[in-house]
Order: sequence, then C-alpha cells, then structure tokens
Amino acid sequence: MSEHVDSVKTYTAVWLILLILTGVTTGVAYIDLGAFSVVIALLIAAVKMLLVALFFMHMRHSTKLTQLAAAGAFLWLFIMMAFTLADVWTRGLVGTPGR
Amino acid sequence: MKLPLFPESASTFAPDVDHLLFYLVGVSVFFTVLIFGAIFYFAIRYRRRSDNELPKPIHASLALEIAWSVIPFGLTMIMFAWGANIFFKESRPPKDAMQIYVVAKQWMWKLQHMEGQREINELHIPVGRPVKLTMTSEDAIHSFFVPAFRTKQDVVPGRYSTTWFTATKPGKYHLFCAEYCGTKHSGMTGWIYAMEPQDYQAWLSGGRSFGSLAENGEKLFQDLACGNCHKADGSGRCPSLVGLFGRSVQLADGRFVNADEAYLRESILQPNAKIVAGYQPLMPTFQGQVTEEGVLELIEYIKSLVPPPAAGTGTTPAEINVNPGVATATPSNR
Amino acid sequence: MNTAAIETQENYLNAGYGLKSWLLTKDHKRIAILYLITITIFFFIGGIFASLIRIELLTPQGNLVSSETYNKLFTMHGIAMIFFFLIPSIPATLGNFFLPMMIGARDLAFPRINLLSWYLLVIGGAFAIFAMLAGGVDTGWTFYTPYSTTYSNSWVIATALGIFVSGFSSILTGLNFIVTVHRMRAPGMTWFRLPLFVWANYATAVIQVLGTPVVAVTLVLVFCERVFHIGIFDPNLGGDPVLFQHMFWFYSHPAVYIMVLPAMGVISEIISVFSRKPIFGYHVVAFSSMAIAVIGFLVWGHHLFVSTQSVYAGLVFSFLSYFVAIPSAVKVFNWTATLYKGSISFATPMLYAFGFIGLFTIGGLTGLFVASLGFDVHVTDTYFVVAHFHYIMVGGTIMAFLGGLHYWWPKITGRMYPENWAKLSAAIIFVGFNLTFFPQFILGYMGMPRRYHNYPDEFQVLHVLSTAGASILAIGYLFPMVYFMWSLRYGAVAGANPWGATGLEWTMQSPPPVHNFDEIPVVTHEVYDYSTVVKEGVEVG
Amino acid sequence: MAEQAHAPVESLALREQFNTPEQQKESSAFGMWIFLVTEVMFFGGLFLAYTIYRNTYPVVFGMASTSLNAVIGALNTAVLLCSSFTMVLGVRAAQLGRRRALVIFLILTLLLGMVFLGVKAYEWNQKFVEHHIPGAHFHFEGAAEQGPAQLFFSLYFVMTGLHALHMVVGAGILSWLLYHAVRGRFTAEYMTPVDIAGLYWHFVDIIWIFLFPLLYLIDRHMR
Ligand code: HEA
Ligand code: HEA
Ligand code: HEC
Ligand code: CUA
Ligand SMILES: [Cu+2]
Repeated sequence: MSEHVDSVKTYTAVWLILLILTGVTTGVAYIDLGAFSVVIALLIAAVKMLLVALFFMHMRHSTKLTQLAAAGAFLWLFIMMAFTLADVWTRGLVGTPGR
Repeated sequence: MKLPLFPESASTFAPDVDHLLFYLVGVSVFFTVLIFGAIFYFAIRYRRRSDNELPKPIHASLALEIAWSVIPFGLTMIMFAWGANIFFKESRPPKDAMQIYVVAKQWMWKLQHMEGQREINELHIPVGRPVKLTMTSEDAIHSFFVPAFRTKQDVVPGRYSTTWFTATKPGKYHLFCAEYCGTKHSGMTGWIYAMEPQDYQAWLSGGRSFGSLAENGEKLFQDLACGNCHKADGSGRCPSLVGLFGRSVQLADGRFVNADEAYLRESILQPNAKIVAGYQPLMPTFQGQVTEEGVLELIEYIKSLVPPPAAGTGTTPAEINVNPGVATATPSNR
Repeated sequence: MNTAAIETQENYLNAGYGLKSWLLTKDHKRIAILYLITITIFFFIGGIFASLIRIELLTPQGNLVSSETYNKLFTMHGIAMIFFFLIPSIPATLGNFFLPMMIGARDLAFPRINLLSWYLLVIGGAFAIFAMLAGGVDTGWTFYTPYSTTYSNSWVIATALGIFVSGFSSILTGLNFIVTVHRMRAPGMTWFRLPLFVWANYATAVIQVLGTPVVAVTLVLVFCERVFHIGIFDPNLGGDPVLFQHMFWFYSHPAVYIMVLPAMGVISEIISVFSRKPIFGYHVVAFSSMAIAVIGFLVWGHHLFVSTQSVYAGLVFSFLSYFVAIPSAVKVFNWTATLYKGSISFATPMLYAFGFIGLFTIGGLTGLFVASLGFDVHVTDTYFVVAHFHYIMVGGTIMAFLGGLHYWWPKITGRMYPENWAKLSAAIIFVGFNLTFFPQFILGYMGMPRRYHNYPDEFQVLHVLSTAGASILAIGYLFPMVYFMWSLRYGAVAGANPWGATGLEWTMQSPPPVHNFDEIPVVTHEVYDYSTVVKEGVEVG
Repeated sequence: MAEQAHAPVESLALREQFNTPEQQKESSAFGMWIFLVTEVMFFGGLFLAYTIYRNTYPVVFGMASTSLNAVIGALNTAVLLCSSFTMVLGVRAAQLGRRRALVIFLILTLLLGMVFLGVKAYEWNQKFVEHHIPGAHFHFEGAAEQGPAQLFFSLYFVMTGLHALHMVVGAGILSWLLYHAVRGRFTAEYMTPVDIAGLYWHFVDIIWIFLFPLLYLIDRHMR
C-alpha cells in the first residue's frame, strides 16, 4: 500500500529469480535423483511461492494477522494431508486386509 | 407385539461390547443426573425474587476449571482404551479361523465356504469356532452387520475387507446391510445360522457342493493360462506362486509387502501397481476377465500351493500362514 | 413508549417499503430477516420430509411409500435440514443481526457481500428444490461414492450444485464475520469484552472458511465424475472411495460445530441475562469455542471406523475425538456454575436454555459412545447414531435457536411474544422431542440399521413411540410460528431493554435504527456488568 | 437510498460502515487474504487426491506425467510469472497514482494471461488428439493399467481446468479494473481494488507454481 512502495529494481530482481528457478526446476527434473526429485521440485516451488507472496503480494509489509492467516491456511492443508495419508499409509499394517 | 429392549448376545464380542455399554451408560447417567440436578436445584433455590435484585458476580476458579476438565478427561480415556482394545481384537482374526468369502452386490449377499458350498443371504456357521470373512463388493459400498455378534464391517468395491467372530450360542440371527447402497438397501438382509459343530458338519455334507474353492481356482488358473508364465519351479520370467501366500515379498522399489489376500487380488487385477523385485512388469491385467468370485477362487488356489517339503502334509492353507504382518526380509529364493 | 411511538420512530423496518427495498438492501438487519424467512421455509420442507419418514416407519412392512421414495425422503430431509437450515440458521440470522451491534459497528465489513451470500443461499436452495421437485435425490446426505457417482439414478448433479453454491454463501458469511470482528470493533471493545455470542460466531466463521472449500471441491469432483465420467473415486479405475469419505468428513465433521457453536453462544447470553450474572469462567468459555473449532478439524476419521480405514488411523481419530469433548464439557459446567447464587428468571428463553443444556449433554455424551472404537463398530449406521445427532442438532441447536429468537424477538421487532403460549410450546417441544428420539437409542443398540424403509417386527413398538413423539414435536413447532406472527401486530411494545440485559444491542431503541449507532460508542464497562443496568432501573415491557 | 447520503459517490471512497479510510483499506485487504485461505483449502483437496493416487500408482503416474510436454509447461510458467511481474508493476503504478502506467500494465497482464490460456487450450487439444481425455475413449499407450492412467489425466484436467477457470475470473476482474483505470477512478489514495485484485492474480500464479512440477516434472527422470 501507499506506505510501502517497493522499487522496480526489487520487483525485477524477484521476477528474474523466479524465471531462473523455473528453468532450474525443469532442468533438474531430467536428472535422476531418486526420491529427492520430488523433494527438490517441491522445495523450489515453495521458494517461488515465498518470493511471490513476500514481494509481489507485499507479505513483507502486511500485518501479523495477515501473516497468521496465510500460515493458518498451510497448517490446515497440512492437517488434511497428514491425517489422510496417515490412514492410507498404514492400511493393512495389522496384517488384516481392509483394516 | 413384542417389546425387546436389548439385543441377543451370541458371539464372544457381545459381552465385551455390552460391558463397555454399561460403563458408558454409567458415566452418562452420573453426569446427566449431576447436571440436571444442579440446574433444578440452583434454579429453584436462587429463583428471582425481586425485579431489581443484583447477585454478586462470582469469580472464576482455576482449580475448579481444571478439576472439571481433568476428571472427565480421565473418564474418556478409559472409554478410549476400552473401545480400542475391543476394536483391536476385532481386527485380528485368529490364524485358525474358518475362512468364508463374501461377495456383496446390489442387493444380495453371496457367501462361499471353502468346501464349495455357496449360500445367498444365508450363512451357516458352527458355534465355538472363529469364522473369518473376507469380503468385497461388485458395486456400491455395503456393510456386513450382525447385531447379535456386535460386529460390522464395510464391504468396499475394489478391495478386501475382513471381519471375524466366534458364535457362542446356536440360533438364527439377523444379517443386515448397514451401509446405504441404493433402492433395496433395506432388503439386503439375511440370516446367520449358528449351529452346533456336528449339525454344521451334517449341513455341510448335506448341501450341494460346487467343488471346493481351490479346485475351482485351479481350473480357472488353467483356463486363464496363468500357468504359461507362472511355473511351479519359478523358471521363466515370472515368480513361482508356490508358498507365496503369507510370505513377505520384496518389491522393485525396495519396500516389503505381506502377500495377503489383498495383495494377491491386486497382483491379478492391477499387476503393475506393485512389481516384485527382480521381475519386469509383464503381467497383463485380468480386470474384466475374472469375476470377484473368480478372483477369490484363484486366491484360494494360490493359497493351496504349498511347497512340497512343508511340515505336515494335511495342513489347510490357512495354517501355513507364516507370520503375517512381519516385514522380515525374505530374499526371494526363486 | 406505546404502539404509536414504535410506528413513528425511524427504524430499520420502516426505513423503506416495497420488495425492492428488501431485496436490494445492504443492511445486515434486513438481510438477517431475509435469511430467517429462507431458513424457516427450509425447516418446514425438511420437517415435512421428516414427518413422512416417521409415518412410513409406523409399520414394519414399509407400505406407505416405495423404498425408492423413502430413500429420497431421508436424503432430502438431511440435505434440507443440514445445508439449507441448520448451517445458516444461527450465524446468518441472529449472528448477522446482532454481531455488528454487539461489537459497536454500523454494519458488517462487507454489506454487499453479505447480501450476495443470501442470494447464493437462495440460488443454491433453488437448485435443491428443483432437484426435489424434479424427482429427488437418493444418495443420503453424505453422497458416498461410488453410489452417488455411478449407481444412483437421481438428481445428484443439481443437488450437488445447490450445495456447492450454498457453500459459498456459508464461506462468505464466515469471511465477513472474521473481518468484522477483527477490524470493526468499537473503541474500548477489547477481545475480552466481546460477548460470548461473538466469540462463538467468530469460532464458527473460522470453521466455515477453512472447511467449506474442501467439501466444495469434493462436490466438484463428484460432479465431474457424473457428468464427464472421469472417475476420480471410481474403484474400477483404481480410485479410492474411502478418499471421498475423508474429504467429505474433513468438512462435515467440523461442520457439526458450525451447527452447535453459535447455539452455545446463544446459550451463554441467555444464561447470563436470566441469572443476571456474568458467565462463570468467561475466558475459559471463550477459549473453549476456539478450542472446539481447532480440535474439531482433527477428528473426522471417527465417521470411518468401519470403512476400511486403517486401524491405526482409527485409533488416532478416536483418541482425538475425546479431546474435542472436553471444551464442550467445560462449557456445560460453567453454564451450570453460573446459575449458582444467581437471580434466576424462568422466562421462555431460559427454559429453552435449560432444555439445551440437558439435551446437548445427552447428545454429547452419546457422541462419546460412538467415538469409542469397539462400541461404534456395533452402533454405527444404526439408529443410535441417528438419535445421537438429533439430540444435539434438534434437542440442542434448535432449542438454542428458538431460545435466541425469543430472547431477541423484542429487539428485532419491538414487540413481546406472548409469554404463556411460549412456555407451553417449549414444554410440548421438550416432551415431544424426547419421546421421538430416546427410543431410537434403544433401537440402535438393538441393531436397527438407519436408512431402512422396512424392518423386522420386533422393532415396531419403539418406532411407534418415536412416531408418536414426532407428532407432538410437529405440533410444538407450529405454536411459535403462529404466536410470533400474532405478536408482530398485537404483542406488547417491548422497549429498549426488556430483560435488563447488558450488551450494546440493548442500549439502542427497539427495533434498531438503520445504521445502529449515530455515534460509535466507546466501551468502558466489562462484559456482562449487570450493576450498571440494574442501577438505572430495569424497564419491563 | 438514505444509507448512501453521506457516502461521497465520486471517489468510490469511504463506505458508511467504516470510520476511516485506513480501516476500510485494511479490511478489504484482510478480506481478500481470508478468501485466499479458502482458495488454498479448495485446491488443497485436489492436491490431496493427487498425493494419494500418485503414492498408490507411482509407476503409471510417472508414465502419464512424462507424456506431458515439459518445455511447453515451463514456457507457460514463465508467461504466468511475467504476468505476475506486470501486475505488480501495475499495483505500484496505482500506488504512485500513475494512471497511464497502470493502464499499460493492466493491458500487458491481461495479454499474458490470454497467452497462458491459449497455450493451455493448445495442450488440451493435444490431449484430445492423443485420446488422453478421460472417459469412454480413453487410451493411454504404454501403461498396462488404463485405470490409474485415467486417474492421472482426470486429475490433470480438473486441476488445470479449475486453475484456468480462476484465470478467466481473474481476467474478468482485470478488465473491470482496466475500465475504471481508464476513467481515472483510481488515485494514490484510493487504489484498494487494484491492490486486492493483484493479490488474487498472484495467488493464481502460486497455484500454478505447484501444479507445474507436480503434473509435468517430478517423474521426468524415470524415462
Ligand atoms: C451439531 C451436531 C453435532 C455435534 C455437536 C456432535 C458432537 C460430537 N459427536 Fe457427533 N455426529 C453428528 C452431529 C454432531 N455431533 C452427526 C450429524 C453425525 C452423523 C452423520 C451421519 O453419518 O449422517 C454424528 C456422528 C458422530 C460419530 C460417528 C458415528 C458413526 O457414524 O458411527 C461420532 C463418533 O465418534 C460422533 C462423535 C461426536 C463427539 C465425540 C462429539 C462431541 O463434540 C460431543 C461433546 C459434548 C459432550 C461430551 C457433552 C457435554 C459434557 C458433559 C455434560 C460432561 C461430561 C463429559 C465427559 C465425561 C467428557 N458423532
Ligand atoms: C438440523 C437437522 C435435522 C433436524 C432438525 C431433523 C429433524 C427431524 N428428524 Fe432428522 N435427520 C437429519 C437431520 C435433522 N433432522 C439428518 C442429517 C439425517 C440423516 C439423513 C441421511 O441418512 O442421509 C436425519 C435422519 C432422520 C431419520 C432417520 C431416517 C433413516 O435413517 O431412515 C429420522 C427418523 O425418524 C428423522 C426424524 C426427524 C424428525 C421426526 C425430526 C423433527 O424434529 C422434525 C420436526 C419438524 C417438523 C415436523 C416441521 C415443522 C412443523 C410443521 C410444519 C407442522 C405441520 C406438520 C405436520 C403436522 C406433519 N431424521
Ligand atoms: C504374461 C505372463 C503372465 C501371466 C499370463 C500371468 N502372470 Fe502373474 N506375474 C507375471 C510377472 C512377470 C510377475 C512379476 C512382476 C509383477 O509383480 O507384476 C507376476 C506376478 C504375479 C503375482 C505376484 C507374485 C509374487 O511373488 O508376489 C501373482 C499373485 C500373480 N502374478 C498371479 C497371476 C495369476 C493368478 C494369473 C492368471 C490369472 C497370472 N498371474 C498370469 C506374469 C504373468
Ligand atoms: Cu447393501 Cu446397503
Ligand atoms: Cu463427527
């Protein structure tokens, strides 16, 4: 907002980094890193997300409340994923199909 | 008209669940009486006597708040542990359980005994012997519910589910479908006949048999030409299926799975979902070529493939169920 | 004040006349009235389906309607009651009306969005009613796949669309409440001076915002599966029908707290006013609302105990279910303790509050029964569960809703309702309710499955009792309808504060003026400080 | 209507429920963030389904994923990032009250958004040609099990489809902004709509930042 006008230089830098990261993540995808492929891809995506959120969406300057809301969204997403996966990954572990 | 208020108890689980019920009702009655009593007492005792009276505010008491959080919490943890204990028992059928296969479809129950007897909407079982049901559905989700046994388990298309019980009292008990499955959901009912063991034997030999499941499975195995690939000695590019059931299988991605019914089913219908270590994903899917009953027969046949030098000769397939669930590395000796 | 005064005084009701002044209003109070009318219609629709269900279950043979019709009846009963009545009920009517006033704001933060969310409910409702008239839906309110995607031959798509749209209504209400509570409080209105009703609605809004989108996307997937046959949950393609259940209950369990938290807020207000004491343990009660909202998201798997969910997940979900019970228990104890050494009036709202506490306790305690794994295996999908949730939703929430409606009726309309009729109908509803649903606990334990159109003979007596109770209940619900209408014209004029209540909404005239406050008040008193009110002399209507 | 009496019409500025422009601005921005929270959960449901199925059918999902064109995907990602860049410059122009710059950046953002959607349309058409549209005529060569392959493409279409739908809505919002920007409705004091539209546009970008690797990339190395 009017109190915080970031410079075009900052925006340009962020934009270039984003483009570079897109290139990197595409390139890395062709290298076999086993299970780490997923990790790297998601890590790069997370960094890109943070860049967009912090700079383009002015998260750096926004109130604690806004930051809390955003963090809350991801916490809830995590809850949903974690508990559902907790079921899927432990199915049949007691040695009885369907339990 | 009759007015029964309590269900019959006819399985080993029934008393367990009933006792838990008594505990739960006890706790509930206690709190309900406490709260109703307090409300009535306070309401009468402190009723408003004049329009302008102003009672003194009472300050909150931390000790009280903690007390009435912690005490109920303790009581609920008993509920949790007790219920979990029963549930754990219900989830682990004993190894020597008698195997029954169940295929549910809109709107009937198809039940198969190992010896080949098939029943529709009826199940005959002996008293005093654990019975394990392996169930699947051909369409929607159903649920196998026997109130007198206090057991229920959803029957889900595309996978196996399991339940078990030991009947304790001869008699005729309701079988309900408890998961809503369409128009005649309420008509998808039947009877469980629990019989004295000798009566059960008589019933078994009296009924029509369609050949045992394993025999039918063997026929199917030949018809579908599974044997072209899967040789008993494990030659060729396919694993031998002898002694497979109950073993822990190493997969291409390094994980281990227990070769239970669910795994065998998946191996037949979705062969590429889990690839056995050291093999290529060559096996075609048999989805659409075999019915659910057919898959069950194949599984029963595969179960019956016991390596020749196994301990006793007359063992039933269920008994060679070697330490299921234990993910020990058994490097394939094929 | 007299009748003439109430008619000449400028207020939100006489600020404009004609349909347009209502349908295009941005006034939260008028929107609340629009909601009230809408949800009442849906309550009656749902109630008529319920009555047909009960009549059908009088006899075991199932000979009144066909099984297909019966399945549609309970489905449409559940859908009308849950999505179009109970979820919008308290937040969108009483919450909408009073939340801005209670925190000292002129309106919600986004009045146009508020109006939009009413329209969304109406549009969603129109889809649902269209589906009902065109032939109905028969999936159960839970839409379990693959039945809903593959096997049902009914109007699933229209209904799903209706729920999807009304879901956005719910989301927008929640969004509006959250922003309003954070940004629009009057000077001096600190968080711990908020009335507990505001806390409850705030907690509810958090659930609406975090949960509802998930059921929305789940319905989109069901929709796509039916329309384009793409099979996200289709077991024939290797899809997982239990995944649907996870996604559905991720919303629908927290949604039961959307249905009960605002009711708890109403009860906190009523108990305090009619015992003329601040709620015992105000902070604890406020925090327990938030605790319920948060922990409520961790327990959804207790609906899946027999669904082929893994045993371990079942253990975790059962365990956590007990954590959500504690804040509820704490509330009940604090309400009871508030009565101690109070000055207790037996006005109708208070009777409803007593009814709520009692019935919610029974409903909640039986929730603990079904959260116990071994026990739930026996009673899940039986009438035990039906009784559990009707005890909370009908015995709890509707009691609170009626209590709140009586409590705030003088403020909303400027008129009193007839006290004796109100007490009589409260008693009828209480008796009818228990007779309807208590036998269902016994039925359930005996093994009577739910969603059954015919049943074995031995269950008949209990079913007959239940139907008898339902008839009494239906009559009980008719009374308030009639006397509320009557009071609009003939009720005694209420005055600004007939109950001697604290809270900013009672400081203004009844009915309130258009912008609530000419000047935003500065709050200096603690919440529920009755000394100020009583000293000024209570004005009795 | 009476309520409107003391709201100055010309500047769209302060609505009657607010006391100060500050309060109004903060409320709008916070409201948008809360809306974005709901969007996270909305797409979250899809990411959940994706995670579960990819876990269950790693091999088939790998094959199906690899059949997508990663280069096109990467270029399209770049297009979208550029549109975010022009959007943020537009917001900056609005903050500084530069009307012409705002108009230009809004047009650029819209154009880039259209390019993205155009490329997406091309990709979908490609799927149609290859019979990779889930349904009766679905066929994915290479995988023995058609079922899980179809699951992948179902998710692909639902995820990219809903993302595209959000882009379309975003384009609508941008057009509305453009209309008002041209007429000079936004000033350095009052530019809240531009600000919150920007938030929305960037958020849609973030969704794609995750869709791209998950759908196009992570199993690439296996081929
Ligand atoms: C407003 C609605 C509402 C509310 C508030 C609740 C509250 C609770 N519910 Fe309920 N529930 C439903 C509506 C609701 N439920 C519905 C609609 C269904 C069925 C859906 C369907 O399948 O169609 C259902 C189903 C349902 C199930 C699944 C049953 C099954 O299908 O097999 C379970 C299982 O755990 C459960 C548990 C609970 C628990 C533990 C609470 C707790 O929050 C209750 C907490 C309250 C108390 C505990 C009472 C107060 C406490 C005291 C007075 C003091 C004493 C306290 C202790 C000893 C702790 N509910
Ligand atoms: C807010 C939620 C809500 C409410 C208020 C109610 C209210 C009632 N419900 Fe509800 N019910 C559900 C939510 C609710 N229900 C849900 C979610 C299900 C599960 C659905 C499913 O399985 O998918 C269910 C299922 C359900 C069943 C189980 C059906 C089955 O499984 O086969 C039964 C059976 O008795 C029942 C009965 C009643 C009755 C008698 C009322 C009464 O309280 C209603 C009383 C109200 C009126 C009657 C209307 C007002 C009065 C009049 C208009 C007067 C004139 C009318 C007459 C004289 C008839 N309900
Ligand atoms: C074209 C050859 C072929 C045919 C025909 C075939 N299979 Fe297979 N099967 C394989 C191969 C190769 C594997 C190992 C790779 C894998 O796990 O998919 C396998 C694996 C299996 C496994 C898992 C074995 C283990 O050790 O875990 C089972 C069970 C099985 N097949 C059963 C069957 C049945 C039953 C049939 C007939 C209905 C059948 N197969 C037909 C090739 C075949
Ligand atoms: Cu089968 Cu219900
Ligand atoms: Cu629940």
